Amino acid sequence: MASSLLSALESLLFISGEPVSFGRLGKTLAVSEKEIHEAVAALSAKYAADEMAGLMILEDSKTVLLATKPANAPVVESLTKSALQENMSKAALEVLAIIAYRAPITRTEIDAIRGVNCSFTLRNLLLRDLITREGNPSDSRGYIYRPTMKFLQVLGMANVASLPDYETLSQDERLRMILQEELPASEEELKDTI
Amino acid sequence: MASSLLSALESLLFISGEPVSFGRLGKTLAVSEKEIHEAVAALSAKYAADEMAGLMILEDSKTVLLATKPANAPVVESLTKSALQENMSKAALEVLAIIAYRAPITRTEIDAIRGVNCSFTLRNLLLRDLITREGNPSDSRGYIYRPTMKFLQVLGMANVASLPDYETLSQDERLRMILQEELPASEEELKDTI
Amino acid sequence: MALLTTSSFVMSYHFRSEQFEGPLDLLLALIEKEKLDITQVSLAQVADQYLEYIKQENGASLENLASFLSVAARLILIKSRALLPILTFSDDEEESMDNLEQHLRAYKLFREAAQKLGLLFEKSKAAVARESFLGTQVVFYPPKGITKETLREHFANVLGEIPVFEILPEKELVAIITLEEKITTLQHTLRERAESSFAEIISTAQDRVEVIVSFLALLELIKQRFIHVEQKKFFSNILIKRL
Repeated sequence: MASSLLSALESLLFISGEPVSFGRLGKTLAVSEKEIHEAVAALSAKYAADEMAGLMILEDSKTVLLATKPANAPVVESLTKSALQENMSKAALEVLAIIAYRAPITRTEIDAIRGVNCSFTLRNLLLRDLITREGNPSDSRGYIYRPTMKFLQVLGMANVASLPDYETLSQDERLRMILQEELPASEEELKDTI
Repeated sequence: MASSLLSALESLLFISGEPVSFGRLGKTLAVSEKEIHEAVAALSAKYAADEMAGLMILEDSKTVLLATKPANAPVVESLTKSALQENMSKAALEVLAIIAYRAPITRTEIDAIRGVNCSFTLRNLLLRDLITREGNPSDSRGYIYRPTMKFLQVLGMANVASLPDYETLSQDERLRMILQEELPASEEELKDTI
Repeated sequence: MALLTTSSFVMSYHFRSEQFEGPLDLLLALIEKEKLDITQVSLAQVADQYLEYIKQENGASLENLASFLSVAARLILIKSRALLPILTFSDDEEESMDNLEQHLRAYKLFREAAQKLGLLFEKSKAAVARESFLGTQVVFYPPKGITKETLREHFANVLGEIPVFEILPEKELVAIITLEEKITTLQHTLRERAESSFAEIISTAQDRVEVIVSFLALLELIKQRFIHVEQKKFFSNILIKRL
């Protein structure tokens, strides 16, 4: 890989400050998305291997973000006088765990797993920028939810795959069955049980 | 020199958008100014020697600033242009409309009205000079947002009250409901400032 | 044989005062308290405690009442199957019983993941990003072709998207009322079919939830058309005979 590509990538991530999509990086640097993925992986490995480096790369399936290494959080927070701390309720943690491990996921599916309506908790997490929603291509009235970079930032984690038991939980087959079921809270089913 | 000092220094310079004094860096990192000067020199030499690096250090006698390498200026400029001058997203237009109809308004209120965190969108609108922010007299950590005069002029208006259906829309019952939900006290205060 | 024992089990104060995140959270807590695995047998075993909890919490204080009742109905099925092996169940009912068990196992995975996530939030250090495009010159760049009317449309859209929170409890209330209405209708026809008096249960019930839960229990069995219930007096054993 050309060292000039890595250098340019680092400059772009530095200036952007917010998550940038692989697509936009590829376009700006006039290389394929595959090459961008490789360059991001190389830069990420370079930071990880270098103890003198103070930076790390966070990524999700579509975007990349440059941030400070978690080990330096105390000095960073003392300079900016602000801390990324989150107090999480039991409900918020459950919904967040479901979204983090199973994204992209619809509200109906989240409600189904927890067996209760989760709209209040979802709104709360959206306002705190820990999750994001986008239109659901297969249901115009619904949204699909994903964890945000802010979620990774608060945890100081490079990606969701670093979450404990990620492989197991993100793949678990039982969930597919649950999600195919009706919602336990739905009116339909209530009527059926009479 | 301890690699942890260089790492922490890089983190601090990374998050500071403006030049930081050697004195402040030394204080934050709990080392002498002499050590900070040495660490800055070492970091600067590291960037210069590494062709894969996209960053460089700019310094004068008192302050230090992290910046992108001049060789990458064309791509940096191209990314900045594409991010700030592309067509505005639906989200950006909605935030702009909320600020126009409800100015002066806090970020918490904007977030509550849209039901999602709007920080990136606000940043983009600020950089496009469509909105301004100023310190919030009733909350030192927050800002209040208004449309810029330039933007109002583009719309052919002297003030926001000339927006279509301004009286009805800006006082819509649903806004009162959602804002009371999240911020019981702040609306009154805001009205006072109008 | 008592399907619903209202007096034989008194839950500790601690348990009652705990806030549950929903029916599955409650059910898991009950199973874990008894140190049981998630099986049909353990579900049958904790069914009474589950119903008791709903009654003690007096229904109205429970969020998601409909969800609690829906799980209650499944538990009643499971319990009646455990008590009355002679009963046969439709494929749908068998499936709904198995599903509850599967569902509980899946929910447990995430409840545990949430606990681990909570610990991570407590002990982890953050990765801090820069503000976007720091140091970039502000350049006036209004959206092409924007008018006052564009802003009005977008603002109206935003207003239309504001969730009306009252809808949620209302919807649930409708579900409960529908449930009650159906029960009343059924009660009327069943009175002619079965010999027991349901009016008595209603007259002594402490609250609406108790009526609903009690009836769900009886109706599930009657729905089979294999049984017939008799009850001498409220809170006494419910006598069940095969028709």
